[in-house]
Amino acid sequence: MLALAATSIAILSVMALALARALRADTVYDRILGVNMFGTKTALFIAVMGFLSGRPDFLDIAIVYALINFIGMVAVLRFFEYTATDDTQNNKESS
Amino acid sequence: MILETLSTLFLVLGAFFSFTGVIGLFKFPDFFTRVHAASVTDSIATILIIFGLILRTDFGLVAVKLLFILIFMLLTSPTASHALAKSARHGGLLTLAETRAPKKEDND
Amino acid sequence: MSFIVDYYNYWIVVFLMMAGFYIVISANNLVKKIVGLNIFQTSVFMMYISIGKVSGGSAPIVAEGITTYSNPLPHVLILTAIVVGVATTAVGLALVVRIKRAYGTVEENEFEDKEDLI
Amino acid sequence: MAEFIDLVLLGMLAITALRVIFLKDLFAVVMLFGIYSFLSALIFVNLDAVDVAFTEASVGAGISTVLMLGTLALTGRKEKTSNHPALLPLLVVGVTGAALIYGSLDMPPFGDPNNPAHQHVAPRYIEDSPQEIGLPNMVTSVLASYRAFDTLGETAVVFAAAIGVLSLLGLPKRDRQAIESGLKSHLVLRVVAKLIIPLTILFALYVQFHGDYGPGGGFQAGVIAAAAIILYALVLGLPMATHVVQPALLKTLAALGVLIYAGTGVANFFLGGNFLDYNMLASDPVAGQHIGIILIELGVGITVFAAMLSIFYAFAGQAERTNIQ
Repeated sequence: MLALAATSIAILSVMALALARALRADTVYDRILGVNMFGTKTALFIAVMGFLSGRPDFLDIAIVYALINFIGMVAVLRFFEYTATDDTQNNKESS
Repeated sequence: MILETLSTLFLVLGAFFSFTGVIGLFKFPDFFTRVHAASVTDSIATILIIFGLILRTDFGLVAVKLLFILIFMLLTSPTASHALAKSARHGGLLTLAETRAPKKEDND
Repeated sequence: MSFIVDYYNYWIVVFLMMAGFYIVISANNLVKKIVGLNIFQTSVFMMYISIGKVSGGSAPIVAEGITTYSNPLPHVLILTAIVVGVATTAVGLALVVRIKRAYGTVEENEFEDKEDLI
Repeated sequence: MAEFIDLVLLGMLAITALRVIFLKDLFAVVMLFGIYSFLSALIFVNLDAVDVAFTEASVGAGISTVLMLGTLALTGRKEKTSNHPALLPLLVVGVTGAALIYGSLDMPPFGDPNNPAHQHVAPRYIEDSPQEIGLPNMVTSVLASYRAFDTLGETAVVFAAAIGVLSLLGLPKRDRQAIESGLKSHLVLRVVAKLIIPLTILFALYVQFHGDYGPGGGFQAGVIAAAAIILYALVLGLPMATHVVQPALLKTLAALGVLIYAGTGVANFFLGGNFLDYNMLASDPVAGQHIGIILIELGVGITVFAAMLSIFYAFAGQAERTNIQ
């Protein structure tokens, strides 16, 4: 139980760091990388959380997470191919 | 008892590798090394954590679902990283060595 | 401490709601307005689900050895609301696409000037 | 532990929302909105609303993000800086927020079992529905049986929204010529996507029919099945996808789903029951309820699948058309 709690806190902090990366990234690609990492870690977090709360039969949600994360990535890449002309510069974002 | 110890070991290792991955995301100098850090540790952390969880089940439906998640993530996560790196390369992003060659590094 | 735990969810809901509201009334770009509307909407979902939670309860799916369940009614309301929310978002985005085609812009202050053209 | 996770996740959610306000790059805004949806789904899991989390993860994070990206491809990704001052909106938001915070202090404390919300009909749903309906998942029982009328309305709204989008944007024509589009250069992606799509459709069927026992049901299954076809369209190009699932078929399916739902209700009239009261569908009321729920979940699944996919087709068709011109 302690190991599960420790793991969940560790994954939570990794998620927070990935989120920080996605929130303040220099290039769009870094942002996508952060978002992707956030997605995969979230799926793992749900799996661990299911065991932590003693009801591990909700793993379906983790599968959906992994799936939608992938589709989101593909959609983003497709968006890049589509708008390839105005995307050659690594745009620095001004907040 | 042995299973639980083994599972704890796996979970802790998995958490450790997740951490190294996210630190790499901040510390590595250019985008391609950052992709490397993120994707490699993502895979190993997924394998370790899912196996750690499987050892805590009674090897029934829950274990099968976990295996399904594992297969799914092992298929999609590296593919996504690969496609992203390729897309970045096509989009004209340079590695650190290439940016250094013409002028001094300006990446952070 | 217990005071914070008791009301923290509601405060975050209010914060999110105001963040969404602010985007809707201050942003010029219609796509961003729709994002703001979605943030507002999610805050309402969060509110309902927070109300439905019972401390120490579990997900409302019958399982052995569990006696306290959270309230299933808000879950039902929000589940359908999410799908309807996305459907209406799609209609909104479709309107944005049509506005772009009719006026050539999606910035609110720009197409107000062009109103007499159509 | 759950409270701590709740605290951290809600904090992350608030920071993400705050960041969305100040970003000018709409593409980044949409990405952050995807994170926002994922985070809120995670919070729903933590607050025991697994069915809601399921829906939010698939619908909110998946379909909305794809649709918003499609819109951005058509309208441009940079928000122009506005020059009028933001003081008045800030004032309005501040005053409203303060009033709401003041109002929230009168709310019953979070998670207290004695809250009024848990006293009204919830105890009946929790205690009686497993016997009356015979399903472990109370959310499905309430959704498809006790509040079936409500759900019929929601399904009709989804159907109407699809009609609205189609009348605004129109469905793409099915043509055999322009087969080569999509992510041409990404060979690995194409291979893996082909591997993933059948698994996804299988998973959608599992969600559809396992929704009575675990989290899931028609809404989620329809969206996941639509997501599989959307993935196909994204990777291999829209013409290929319209070749597999034809737009004309989708129109029929969207109407068919609502028809199945309402037809199940009307069938009860002829068997001597009330509208959407499934007790008469079999000799045993519990078995009747079970049949009725499976039928209407099927109707919901078909409508949601067809509606979501035709909405995506409409947006993708627009993008494709602008690309050719």
